[in-house]
Amino acid sequence: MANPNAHGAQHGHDSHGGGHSGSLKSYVIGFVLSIVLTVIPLVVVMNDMFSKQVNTLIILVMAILQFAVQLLFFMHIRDEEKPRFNLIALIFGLVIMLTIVAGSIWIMTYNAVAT
Amino acid sequence: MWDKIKEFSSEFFVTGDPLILGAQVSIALTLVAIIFTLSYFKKWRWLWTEWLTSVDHKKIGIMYIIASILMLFRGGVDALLMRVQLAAPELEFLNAEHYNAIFTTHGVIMILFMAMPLMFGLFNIVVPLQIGARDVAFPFLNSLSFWMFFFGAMLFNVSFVIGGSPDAGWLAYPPLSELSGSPGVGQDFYIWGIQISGIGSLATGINFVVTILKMRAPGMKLMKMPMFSWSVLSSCVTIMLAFPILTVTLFLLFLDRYLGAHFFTLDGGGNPMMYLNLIWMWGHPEVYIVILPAFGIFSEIVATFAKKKLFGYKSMVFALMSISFFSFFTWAHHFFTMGSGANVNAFFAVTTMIIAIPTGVKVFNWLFTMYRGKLSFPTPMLWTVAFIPCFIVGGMTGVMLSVAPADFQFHNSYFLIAHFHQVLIGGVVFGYFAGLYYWWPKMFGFKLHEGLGKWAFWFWNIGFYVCFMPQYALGFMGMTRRFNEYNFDMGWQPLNVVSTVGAFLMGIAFLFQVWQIAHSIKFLKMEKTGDSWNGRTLEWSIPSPAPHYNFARIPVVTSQDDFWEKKQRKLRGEKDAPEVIAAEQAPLEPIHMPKNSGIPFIMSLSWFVAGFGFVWDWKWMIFVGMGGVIACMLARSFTYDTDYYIPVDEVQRTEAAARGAH
Amino acid sequence: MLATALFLAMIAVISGCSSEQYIVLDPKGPIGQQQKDLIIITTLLCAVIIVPVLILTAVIVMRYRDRPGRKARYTPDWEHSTKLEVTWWTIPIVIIITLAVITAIYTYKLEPSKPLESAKEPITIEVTSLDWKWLFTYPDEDIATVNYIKFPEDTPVRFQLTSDKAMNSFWIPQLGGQLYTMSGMAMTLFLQADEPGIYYGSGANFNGEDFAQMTFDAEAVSDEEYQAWIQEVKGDSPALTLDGYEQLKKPGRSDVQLFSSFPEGLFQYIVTQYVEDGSGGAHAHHGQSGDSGQ
Amino acid sequence: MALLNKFLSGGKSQPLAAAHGQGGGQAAHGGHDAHGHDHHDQEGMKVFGFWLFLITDVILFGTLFATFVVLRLNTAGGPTGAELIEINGIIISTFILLTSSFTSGVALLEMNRGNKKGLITWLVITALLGASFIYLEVTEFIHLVHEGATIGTSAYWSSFFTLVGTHGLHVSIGLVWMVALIIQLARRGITDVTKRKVNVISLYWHFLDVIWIFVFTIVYLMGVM
Ligand code: HEA
Ligand code: HEA
Ligand SMILES: [Cu+2]
Repeated sequence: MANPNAHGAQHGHDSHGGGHSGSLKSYVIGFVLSIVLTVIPLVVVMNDMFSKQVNTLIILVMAILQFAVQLLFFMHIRDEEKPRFNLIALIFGLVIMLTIVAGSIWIMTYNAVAT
Repeated sequence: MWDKIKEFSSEFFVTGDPLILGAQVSIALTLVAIIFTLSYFKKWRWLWTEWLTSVDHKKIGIMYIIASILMLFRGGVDALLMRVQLAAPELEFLNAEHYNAIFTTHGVIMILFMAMPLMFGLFNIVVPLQIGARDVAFPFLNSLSFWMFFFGAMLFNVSFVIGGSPDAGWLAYPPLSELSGSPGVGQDFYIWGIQISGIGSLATGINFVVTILKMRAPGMKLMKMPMFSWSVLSSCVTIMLAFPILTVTLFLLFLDRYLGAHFFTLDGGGNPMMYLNLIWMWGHPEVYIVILPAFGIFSEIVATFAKKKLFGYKSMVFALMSISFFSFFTWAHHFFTMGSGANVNAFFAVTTMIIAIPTGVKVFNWLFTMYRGKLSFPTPMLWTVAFIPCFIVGGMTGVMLSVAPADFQFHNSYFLIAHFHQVLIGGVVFGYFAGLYYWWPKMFGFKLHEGLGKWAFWFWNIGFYVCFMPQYALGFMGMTRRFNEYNFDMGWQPLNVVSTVGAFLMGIAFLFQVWQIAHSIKFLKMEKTGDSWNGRTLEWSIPSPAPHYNFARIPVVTSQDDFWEKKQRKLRGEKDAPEVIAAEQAPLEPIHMPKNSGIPFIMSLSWFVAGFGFVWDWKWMIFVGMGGVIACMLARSFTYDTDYYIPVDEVQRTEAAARGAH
Repeated sequence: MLATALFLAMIAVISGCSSEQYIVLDPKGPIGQQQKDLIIITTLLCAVIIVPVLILTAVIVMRYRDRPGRKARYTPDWEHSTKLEVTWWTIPIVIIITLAVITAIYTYKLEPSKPLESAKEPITIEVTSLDWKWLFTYPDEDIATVNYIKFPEDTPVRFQLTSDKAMNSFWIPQLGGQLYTMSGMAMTLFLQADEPGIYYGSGANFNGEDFAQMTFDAEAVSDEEYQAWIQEVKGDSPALTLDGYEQLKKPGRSDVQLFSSFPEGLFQYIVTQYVEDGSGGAHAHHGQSGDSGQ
Repeated sequence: MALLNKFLSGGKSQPLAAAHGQGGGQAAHGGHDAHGHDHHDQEGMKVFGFWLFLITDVILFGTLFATFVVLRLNTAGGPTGAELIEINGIIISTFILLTSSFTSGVALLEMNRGNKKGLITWLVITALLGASFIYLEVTEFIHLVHEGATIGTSAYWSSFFTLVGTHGLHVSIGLVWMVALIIQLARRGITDVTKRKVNVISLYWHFLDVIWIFVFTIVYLMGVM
């Protein structure tokens, strides 16, 4: 490797997966948001604010938003160049992951053991 | 003291059976022979530096292929033993215990230690050459994958002579596979053997996805990529998403057995059906993982030997990708009879059938590639042409199985056995054989003897139909799988005898292949050209066997079937595009290559040690093994000196030698 | 080609069907009958496309061989035809849609826990798969059998399935398809025999060493014979005690056995034996299959 | 030398590179000039490979979550989660991990500014936060075991310990790795290779944070609800 840094400077776009870019501002925003999104479900659950279903829904939505915050502000998924292989892979993975969870729940409701 | 040793060894070694004694003796003899030969010819060093530590994808590919052929032999012998027993159960050739162990190891070995490594072998040999790259994305990881597979497979195989083989079926349903049902260590060998090799497979999946997406030669857009590489991509994406499920499932079973957890146990609230659900979420995609590359191979071969462009390229790509996608939505068709209700069954029946559509499209596209082509029939093409009828009939019986209410009658019967052997042998084995014959000259620089190859081909084919067609009928006669003996009133024997005859025909076919290889080596005739079949894709543009660095200059690609088009242009006297010429005439440069490394071998060996320790619950051994693994990881992390350059003059010399043969 | 010929030969052998050995295709009950119909319909539907493809393969391979004096066309660069591709996306889609509709209809129709239409009240037989034998208990008649069942013809039989140990699958091919027997769960399977006869039954899911010994006879007889048999069993056979059950449970094969009675609630006990708080709400969790079993 | 070469040939193949940017690494650099920068591409490729590894980890955790959700009611008459879990400690752990995700981001910013000292400092802070998370988790587990909930207690606890423990194991591996990385940074400074390694570990760290959010929501919050 003759001169790695020179190359690094020349091709600033090599951050295919990841967190090269981003500014302090975006990190701080992300951090604040993630705190808020953690406090909301806590408050909701600790005070038993709504019915069980509504509570569950709220905390799940908060978790998903939290995930989005991490992706956008910390993992910089937006900054990826085309073709967005990272994003495509992520979406595909999430779809399969959801299938695993939802499919298991669906199938296994009919085959629960006596408890 | 002596008693203790005796007691231990009677548990440790499988004893008291002539079959196994024979195996132990022959394994010991083989080992001695290997060690002797290597020492006598002073080849230890060569073995270590040239092969065991190699990170060269071509060598790794060859090692995969050798291992898988050995495993084909082992799995095949298992099959023949089963067939003997089933032809004449009254002879009690195998007792129940042995029979159960043998179909279990047959299934595991054939799918995980034969089909998978054969597939990885072909990936390794072909993909970098086909996309114009110098190696895979992560050569070190690639070597690690191979050794993880290898030591995993060894750990599994060792159970035959040490401790006892697993005998709970190839997917080891609990509670049978729990401690309550299988108290022996066989099941632990199963878990660790598959787990270790599974991690290797997962890594290979990631490696090839990155290789294909990021390392194509300039100009090779995705939609110009050869179909085999596409099929590898779809297969590897499926591996990436399916294998973690296997890892977790086996891990949970391990926790049940080792730490007394209650995931799938009878008591403590465990639910064995959750295991079925999880294992098939991996198991179903797995069968498509192995068939998709075969589809890719057929696509390459059909186009080459029809001397015609692959018909419907875009449809083919779309079909591949949709098969890998849909393969994740069909798993419940393996347990329609679990009683999950009509909604579940109807949903999964329909998703299963959907796969017939893209698969059918592929079949039609192959047929129309041949249509108006100019077909010649060397062995690779023979296998391809034999594949089509075999596979579509197997696919059709698959669709019959997917009709959920009908599956209540087919499930676990020989109809099912016939279905999956038809797609696995007619699809996967025929496909990989086709690929092996096709790319053999690229690997070794010479073709395999055609005449003997044709004998093998016909024996395999006829043997296949004689063996498995009667099994459909046996299914309709109510014969269930995994029976080691049966009631003679049922009238199953005649067809079973026929089936066994067929199995032996396939055995003979295998012997022909061994002979074929030996013969071709003995009367070695090296090819003068790198382009053995008048090929269409980049791998044929370089010498055979490919030089260490593959491409002296990375080619620039302008079209699908780039090499073929180039040859056509030459015939027509046209000129290549300027960027192609520029790339070809650019001065040679030092080539950047990864250095060999012993870490993958040592790390996988450490996994083997740790796995063995877990199997016997020897804490010190687990400790040593895991320590080794961690040490290897850290050693790797601190290694910065991982690559080197091949100087220009060496490249020049190699090229001259290879091209000089023209 | 070879494959085609063999395949057709196979169909011929099977559809010849004069032989009674093809028990799946020789059903003696409504469920088995419908499943057979379904098998035939779906086979034909698939064959409609597969057989032409087989023929097409043979024709193309023969016609476009590269041989001296060949007249067939050669178009090396012809690689696409929208019309053709649309055709072969469409045909399979149409067939699969048809198949899917038929399958869905039959799936609901043949849902195993769905009671059969009949003028007669169903009888109940509780089935427990053990290592390596079948235990059948008749809750209404209070008798029990091992590896053998008898029941009246023309009467729906409600099988309640469970397992004490590894899972298995309960299958009497001539009456209808199988269903898993699973510990901690009670599944319901309705079957019926339309005529008297002795039907082969087996365990279809591997459960260990002597798995192959888990075959049994299922005999359908007239009402009178059935009643007489019950009385006979009640008269001459020993009783199955809880101890006796523990003995029976031990791994091993067994001959046919008959018992004049069995501990009350044995089946419920087997299903709920791992429930710690003992309230035994086993069935409540099993959705449709369990509910109909109450 | 290599650099010069690159400029010379780079000029020629520029339009080509633009035309098929999707060829990935090599294509974007005018191909045949391998010297020097396939090494460089290697780093980008490794980050991509690592990203794919994270996707496989998503599936891995998805499977564990599926198992947990399916088995969550199977306590076999033993203690339930709601009875034994002390949510306060968990809340603290959650905020610790959230903060560490942020600090690992700051470390990355320092690296991009070329500030080696800042980078190491923030990595150390991140590692300390991670270590305290693990400490709290271990204390929690010990507490649970004392209360009579082990991995062998019931299906519920088996899946609880496996899911939470697997996350903990990931964090622990991350810690060892981070320490190894800090040593390398101290020795070698910020190079292409160490840069990639920091990028990768910060991705990993954010990812573990995401997983934890779901553990927190599904195992703990929904458990005590
Ligand atoms: C390479 C391996 C492979 C492949 C490719 C397939 C392909 C298919 N399989 Fe198979 N299968 C196995 C390996 C494979 N299978 C194994 C190993 C098992 C058993 C494991 C065990 O239990 O141990 C199994 C079991 C199995 C079952 C479970 C049965 C049971 O346990 O009761 C089912 C049920 O739906 C099924 C269905 C299918 C279908 C619908 C396809 C389809 O993908 C087939 C599609 C192809 C075609 C249909 C042919 C070409 C198409 C046309 C020419 C177009 C037109 C056709 C129509 C419209 C019909 N398979
Ligand atoms: C890729 C996968 C693959 C392949 C290639 C095969 C190949 C073969 N299989 Fe296998 N099979 C499975 C995957 C596969 N199988 C699986 C997954 C199962 C389910 C396991 C389970 O239920 O758990 C199964 C189960 C299975 C059964 C059912 C057992 C049972 O349920 O009781 C049978 C029975 O006939 C069988 C037969 C065969 C035969 C005859 C071959 C032949 O093709 C083999 C060809 C033979 C050779 C290649 C032999 C080479 C050896 C020699 C030449 C030595 C010469 C020595 C002498 C002549 C003595 N297989
Ligand atoms: Cu399947």
